[in-house]
Amino acid sequence: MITLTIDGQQVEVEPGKTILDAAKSLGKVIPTLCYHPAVPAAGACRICVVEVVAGDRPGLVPACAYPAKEGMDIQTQSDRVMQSRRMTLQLLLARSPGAEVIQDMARDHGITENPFPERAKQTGDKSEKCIMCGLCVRLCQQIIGASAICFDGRGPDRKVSTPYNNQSDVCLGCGACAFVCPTGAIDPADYSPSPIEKIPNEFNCGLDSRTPIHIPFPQAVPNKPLIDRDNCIRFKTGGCGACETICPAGAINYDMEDEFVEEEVGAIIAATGYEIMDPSIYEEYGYGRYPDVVTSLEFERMVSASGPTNGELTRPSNGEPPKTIVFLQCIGSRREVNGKPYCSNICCMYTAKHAILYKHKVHDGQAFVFFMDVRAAGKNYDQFVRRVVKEQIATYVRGRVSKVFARGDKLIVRGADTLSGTQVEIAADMVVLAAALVPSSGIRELSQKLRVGFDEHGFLLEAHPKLRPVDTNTAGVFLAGCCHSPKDIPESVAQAGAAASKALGLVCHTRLSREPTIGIVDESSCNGCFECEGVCAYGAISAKELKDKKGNTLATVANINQGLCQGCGACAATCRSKSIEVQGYRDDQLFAAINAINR
Amino acid sequence: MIQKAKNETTDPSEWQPRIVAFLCNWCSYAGADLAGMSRLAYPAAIKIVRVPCSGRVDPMFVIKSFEQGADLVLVSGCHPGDCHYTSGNYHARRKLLAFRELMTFFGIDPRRFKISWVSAAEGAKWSNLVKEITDEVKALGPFETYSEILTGETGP
Amino acid sequence: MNVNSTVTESLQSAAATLLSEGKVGVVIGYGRDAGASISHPMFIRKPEDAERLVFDDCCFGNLAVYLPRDKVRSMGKIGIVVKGCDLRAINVLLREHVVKRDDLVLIGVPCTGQGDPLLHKCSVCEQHNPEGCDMVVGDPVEQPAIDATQRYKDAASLDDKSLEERWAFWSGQLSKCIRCYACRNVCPLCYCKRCITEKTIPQWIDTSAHLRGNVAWNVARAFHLTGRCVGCGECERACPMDIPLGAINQKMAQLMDEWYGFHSGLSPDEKAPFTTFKVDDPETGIL
Amino acid sequence: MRSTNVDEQTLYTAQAGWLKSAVDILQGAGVDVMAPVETEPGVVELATVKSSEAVTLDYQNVRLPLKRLFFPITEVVLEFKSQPEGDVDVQSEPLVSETEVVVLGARPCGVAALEALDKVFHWDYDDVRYSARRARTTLISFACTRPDAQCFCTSVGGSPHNTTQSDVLVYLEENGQALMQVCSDKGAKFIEQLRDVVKPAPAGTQPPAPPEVKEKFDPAKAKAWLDEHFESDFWTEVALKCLGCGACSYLCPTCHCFDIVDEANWQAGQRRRNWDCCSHPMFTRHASGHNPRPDQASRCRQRIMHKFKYFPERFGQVACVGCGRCVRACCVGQNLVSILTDIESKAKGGDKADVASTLN
Amino acid sequence: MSQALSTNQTGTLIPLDYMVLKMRIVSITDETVDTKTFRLEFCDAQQGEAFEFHAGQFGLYSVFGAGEATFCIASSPTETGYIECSVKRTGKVTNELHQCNVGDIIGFRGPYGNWFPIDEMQGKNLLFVAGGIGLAPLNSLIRNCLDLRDQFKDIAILYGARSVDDLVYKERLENWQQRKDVKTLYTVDPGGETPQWQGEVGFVPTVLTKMKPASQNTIVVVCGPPIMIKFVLAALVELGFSRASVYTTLENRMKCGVGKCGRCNVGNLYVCKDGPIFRCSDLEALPNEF
Ligand SMILES: Cc1cc2nc3c(=O)[nH]c(=O)nc-3n(C[C@H](O)[C@H](O)[C@H](O)COP(=O)(O)OP(=O)(O)OC[C@H]3O[C@@H](n4cnc5c(N)ncnc54)[C@H](O)[C@@H]3O)c2cc1C
Ligand SMILES: Cc1cc2nc3c(=O)[nH]c(=O)nc-3n(C[C@H](O)[C@H](O)[C@H](O)COP(=O)(O)OP(=O)(O)OC[C@H]3O[C@@H](n4cnc5c(N)ncnc54)[C@H](O)[C@@H]3O)c2cc1C
Ligand code: SF4
Ligand code: SF4
Ligand code: SF4
Ligand code: SF4
Ligand code: SF4
Ligand code: SF4
Repeated sequence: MITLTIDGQQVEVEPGKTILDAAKSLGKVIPTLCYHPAVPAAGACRICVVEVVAGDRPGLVPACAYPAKEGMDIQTQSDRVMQSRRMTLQLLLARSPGAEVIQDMARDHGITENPFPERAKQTGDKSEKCIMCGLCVRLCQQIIGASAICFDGRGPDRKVSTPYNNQSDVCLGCGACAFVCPTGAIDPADYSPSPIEKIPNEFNCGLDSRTPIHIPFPQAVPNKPLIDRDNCIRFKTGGCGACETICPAGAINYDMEDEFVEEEVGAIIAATGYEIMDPSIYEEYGYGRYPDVVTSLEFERMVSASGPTNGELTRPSNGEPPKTIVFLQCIGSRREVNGKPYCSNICCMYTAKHAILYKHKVHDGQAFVFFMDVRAAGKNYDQFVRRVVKEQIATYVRGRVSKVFARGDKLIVRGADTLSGTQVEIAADMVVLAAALVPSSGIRELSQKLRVGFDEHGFLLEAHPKLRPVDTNTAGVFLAGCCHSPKDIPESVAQAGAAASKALGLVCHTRLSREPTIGIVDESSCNGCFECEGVCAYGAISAKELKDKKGNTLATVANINQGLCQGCGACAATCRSKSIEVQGYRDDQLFAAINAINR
Repeated sequence: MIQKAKNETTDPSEWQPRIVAFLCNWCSYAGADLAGMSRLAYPAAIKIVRVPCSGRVDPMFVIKSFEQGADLVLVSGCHPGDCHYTSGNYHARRKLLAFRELMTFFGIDPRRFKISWVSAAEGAKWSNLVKEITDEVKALGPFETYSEILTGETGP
Repeated sequence: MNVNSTVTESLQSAAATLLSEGKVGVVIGYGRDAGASISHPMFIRKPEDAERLVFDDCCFGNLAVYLPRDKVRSMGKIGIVVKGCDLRAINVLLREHVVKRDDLVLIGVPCTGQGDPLLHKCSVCEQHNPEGCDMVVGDPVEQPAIDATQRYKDAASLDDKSLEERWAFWSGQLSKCIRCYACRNVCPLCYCKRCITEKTIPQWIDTSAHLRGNVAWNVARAFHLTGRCVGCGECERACPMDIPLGAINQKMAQLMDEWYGFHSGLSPDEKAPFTTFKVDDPETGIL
Repeated sequence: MRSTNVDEQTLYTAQAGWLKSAVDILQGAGVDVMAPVETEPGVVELATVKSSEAVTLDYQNVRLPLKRLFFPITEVVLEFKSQPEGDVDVQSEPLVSETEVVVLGARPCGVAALEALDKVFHWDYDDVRYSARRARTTLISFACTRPDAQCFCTSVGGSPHNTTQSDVLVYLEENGQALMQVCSDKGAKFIEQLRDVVKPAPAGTQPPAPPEVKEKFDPAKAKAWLDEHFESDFWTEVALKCLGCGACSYLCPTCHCFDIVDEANWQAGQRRRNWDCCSHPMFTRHASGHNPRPDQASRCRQRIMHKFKYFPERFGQVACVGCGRCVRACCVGQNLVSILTDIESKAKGGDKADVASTLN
Repeated sequence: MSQALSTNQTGTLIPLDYMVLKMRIVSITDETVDTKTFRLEFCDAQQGEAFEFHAGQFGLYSVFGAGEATFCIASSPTETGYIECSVKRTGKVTNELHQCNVGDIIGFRGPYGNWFPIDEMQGKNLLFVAGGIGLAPLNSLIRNCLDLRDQFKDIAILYGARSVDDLVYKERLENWQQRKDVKTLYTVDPGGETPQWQGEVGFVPTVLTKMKPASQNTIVVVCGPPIMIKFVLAALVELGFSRASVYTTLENRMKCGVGKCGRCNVGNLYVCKDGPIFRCSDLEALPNEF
């Protein structure tokens, strides 16, 4: 371990660490530009200089590249340091007048004027942002391994470019250069032969993008990053590995494979939730055509502090705050033709919530809500909606919107107010569509796997709507949340609790009891043809070997898992040798019933 | 000989057919129940055998019913897609339709064997259906083909 | 009788080799008794007996019927002489887990048809050359193009009749049935350990040979073979009362073909029509 | 051979057209006449006829054995019906009708088979239905003219001209005439009824020589081997190709095993007697699952043993008349004659030491 | 060959039309989970008076609509006015019979078959060995012999069952045990005993060997499952008994009961007529098909 002092504070670091590392571990901020933890430091921009007061070679050194040494005494804010930084900044300002970071930094360092005014003219050219730190070039060569970019030209003409200034065959279009560039001066689209595709951030409804390595969403469990192999350079070319270099915990392991985890379980709870339907099928609302028409879920993200705009509500078209907003309820819900005939249950409530959130963000904005009728059944729900109306947080208009179209930069929402019987037209900045809830995609496959039924809309079926709302007809499979029907969080949580306790009730016993309506195989006559297996909707039938005392297999016969069998009798009807009887509906019992008709 | 119980009154127009109906527990039986609860009258000629699922019905039940003197057999289950057991009625559909073709091929009148889908909510459909098929079988009259061979007197 | 001497010779040597190399414990093939009118099943267990195998145009039997038998299985791995059509029965047996492919050595025989005149199944046979066998003896034969409408002609000629005429026909035919169950025992697919006729609690089918019992039996038999019967024609050939059982099987095969595009026994991997379904299966005639 | 030693006194000649007259006369007398009828192409069965036109004389033998007339494929033995208060009415109706039956054109082998059946149905218990049917029936056999390759009556003590159990044996002649040999009182009565068309045969008349049926084995020699070989691999070999179907037994004129079953609905039913056969595995299976004849080998053995050893021991005759039906019926070519010739050559210690393999 | 015991071949023809006598169930006793004893009275009292049989004979009992089944008459010929049969539930008819109630009417045909050689047993020691439901036919004989106790010398009964629950006629077993003039030995298979069980534990043949019965002047009657009979016989031979002094009963399937249907045919014998009682020495001569 090496002990050194920074601004009077002692710190211990491992050998090989830089002064910057040491300062970081003390929580001290040393400004950097050309430094990126993933890229070997070059100390090129010299913004990170610190003063070595005592040590082998006192003087100014770049903190990012200078190794920490035993007994060093370092000042990060000394006059000498500040002077040097200011000088550096002034030079950078002159070199790269368009770089906002530099401007900001300069301002922070008390530089109010550009000392080299002749170069201060901004032309908007990207090269005016570049500070020639070469971080991108080092990254592309040393980390990505592509060497797609390099410095070209000399003196004032020096710039980052590709060999021969052409589009580069070797550029992967990964965008890492842009990612590390301290000034935003580089646009990989200039070099890449193929379009640079941003990776849409799923959690934010694709409203912003994310990196290949990312934490899926803020409350993810476990709250850990994952690598999206399809987009990761490491997996695409074998290069990069930046994340591994910087991960202090050494947690990155590229050899990890997706695993199929097989668990034997006593119960399964289906809680696969919902998606919202794509409202672009309704052309009249203009979703997909006008960027300012968004879905409720997108809106939810826009106003979220962890969202793409960090909670700032802006119009996607021009970044301005929407001064007039219109919420349309029942988009696709309660619509018999070309829609979902059911009520999505939660839209009334969240729209009211959205109106409030909107008012929080845009105090002087005006909100309108088009609704069919407000369904606010639930504890305190009606009061909540009434507050929104009463406090004029939003103007509720009862009626359907017939068309949304653009006029200038406004969206005209034309609809009917059925209460007053008038046509209304609102010029809005933003339109939010409360689209219908649908079961998550893949629900059919899932229902087949779990062997539970689904209704015509794909929501999983409960065993009984009143008496067994959490169970399914497949023993041991329970339902929670929106996979069963649209519902809000409290309802989902309540159902989840019920499902969990049902599941626990199952697994806490070593023996299960159930109604005796189950299939029983007559092993002496079963042929082992397994035609019955084919018709069992519950996968209750499997093979069983009958052995003699010596362990020789005498026959393979059907075996019915008594926990899974639901007693439908399809197997009994299919078995030719009549080797299955369903208790309670045995053949002789049914024959007796048939016999009785002759009375 | 194996006898048909005497239920024929002296007046042939009063002849009551015997109809055996295999109803799945969850849809058709509940539908018939609903018809009852809703006081929707339907002919009493129908004798219901409750089965868990239309998929439980082995086509040989139909033959058995004819052997016991049925003039018409009905199998009714949940509408496709609605099976309580997810797919029992799909299996039933394949088997029962093929069975009806087989009967027809032998010259056994297919009008004597009906298949229907009646849901738990379709009390009215049930009551109409029973009326219709009862009228139809009344028009057809007693199932001669089977009542002739019931005695077991024919043979090589 | 028309012995195909080239096939017979290669068959004999193939069987002898299999036996002497210990690859099989028995070869089931056809042999010929002096004065017999058909070539009958023969079980060869010693290489030197292989010379008694023949292949001619009277090899009617479907030898697959012996595969489920304990006695035969106890002889070891089974070599079995199969014509293209017999293979279909084996495919069904494989599908229904009655036999394992590893326990069989299939000795395929190209066949231009059996019987003089040709059996019906042979006149519409599209499997003159067996496929998927472990070995084929004899040269491939020419496969004539088949007129598919011929396939179901017996059923079709009855279908053309009125309901009453059909009942008159079938009640006449079925009242002949003496309930010997030869049709069942000869069928390679009627391998049930306990046939439905033997189930007494409850009694599914009256065992008496009166028309009531005979209709129930023949309906059950036909239905149990629907989607399974491979049309080998053995049941009809075995019936001592000459009941045209083939027409019934044809009718059901035709239905499976028309409704589900299904032909039984073409591969061991298919799913029997009654063990699967499609959501949009035909459903005309349901109220 | 029983038929060769003919007493001239019993011979009659019938003129052409006698068959028509016979049918008419018998009909007139209220007798049910059964005769060979071509029921479907190539198939001849005994059936009730109203006139001689329906009768065919062009047949080798009838498909179903004669036994069915006395011991039907299925017959009601009891009828029962529940009565109020839990009582049951049991009737042994319907008894056999008393109408006389004359069978014209049974084959001698089939008729001879009745000798064996008579013994079974009429030892210390007398099966009343069988006996009643036997009593009311007159059997007019037509001498066999067309034995085929499967026939072997001569090997089991019969002949194409066997008169055993026949009431009259008729030798048909080309020109429509016939020579008739009276074998019983019933036969004499028949001849008497036909007196207008039948005359005593001129002195010196001899029945024609029977067509040749090769003697293929000697049942006595076979029995000698059977006596010693209950346990033998031979049975396994014989049984290999046997499918265990009942075709051979059902068609056999001497096989007589039966089953008794009840068929009923909730209030009434019948007890029936149905043909059954020892090849079926369930035939002997016990409730415990134990089966005294557990495999096809023991069942095939039973069939041979019963016909050629047990029956002779118990009833003094072979239970086979050599009609060849079983051979014709078998779809896997199981051949009773080959089995017995093999047994015989084994008995002789012949070179067919490995008989087994010639059979399957 | 075999010296059949047939005692009823009278030479007179008895007409057979399969008619049954109607009998009413007057009591039902549960013996084990699957065995019940039925006491039956003739509906027609005159038939009852005329009815005679010998121990060891059987009848065909019918449940109308289900069919006929064979059971031996389990009561003693000395008891009149009724007969008893003990029936194990195994199939169609026995199943239906088990569902019958007191008062129901069933059909009966019989008695058929030969009987135990009770004349030959006079003045001899008797040893009865039974297993499981095999006590049913022996029950008739034992009751018969006990009713005529002074005609015989020592009487010993060895009875075994798989478990205590499988013992039939529990009350009667106790009665016999109380008697001074009968030696009784009851056993259950190892593992079948209960804590209260006072009797032996072990398989019947083993217990028999331990029991060391004297072979002189003794007639043995064995009834039970085929496997038990086989080993009991071996044990008896070991103990010096001659096979000719051992009798047993066979239970081949039968339908007619009178030597026609062919089912019970073993060699040239019919179990229904030449049996069901056989001398073990005679069985040796028969094909092993029982
Ligand atoms: C715009 C909007 C605003 C809302 N606001 C509110 C509100 O303010 N208050 C409120 O109470 N409710 C609100 N809701 C409703 C709320 O979102 C739902 O009630 C809740 O999310 C339902 O929870 P869930 O667990 O059923 O489903 P989800 O939250 O959808 O969770 C389902 C999970 O299952 C996963 N999954 C899907 N398929 C599979 C599969 N095959 N295998 C494994 N995992 C799978 C999904 O990825 C997802 O993580 C709002 C809904 C919307 C659309
Ligand atoms: C002489 C004799 C005395 C008998 N005494 C008794 C007795 O006292 N108590 C008793 O419980 N049983 C006795 N049995 C056995 C009894 O006859 C059968 O258990 C009974 O017939 C079965 O009839 P089921 O209709 O219930 O069976 P089924 O439904 O006909 O058959 C069920 C099973 O039983 C078999 N079976 C049918 N008949 C017989 C039979 N006769 N013997 C053995 N298995 C058969 C069948 O093959 C089948 O496997 C006796 C049998 C004989 C021959
Ligand atoms: S129970 Fe029936 S259908 Fe299932 S494997 Fe056994 S024989 Fe086949
Ligand atoms: S009864 Fe239905 S659920 Fe049970 S095993 Fe049979 S097919 Fe499966
Ligand atoms: S083979 Fe013919 S006679 Fe025999 S059971 Fe079958 S259909 Fe009937
Ligand atoms: S044709 Fe007959 S014997 Fe052949 S598979 Fe079909 S049903 Fe079986
Ligand atoms: S008819 Fe049906 S039950 Fe009988 S053996 Fe054939 S498949 Fe099995
Ligand atoms: S065993 Fe064969 S040849 Fe002999 S009588 Fe019977 S059917 Fe005819």
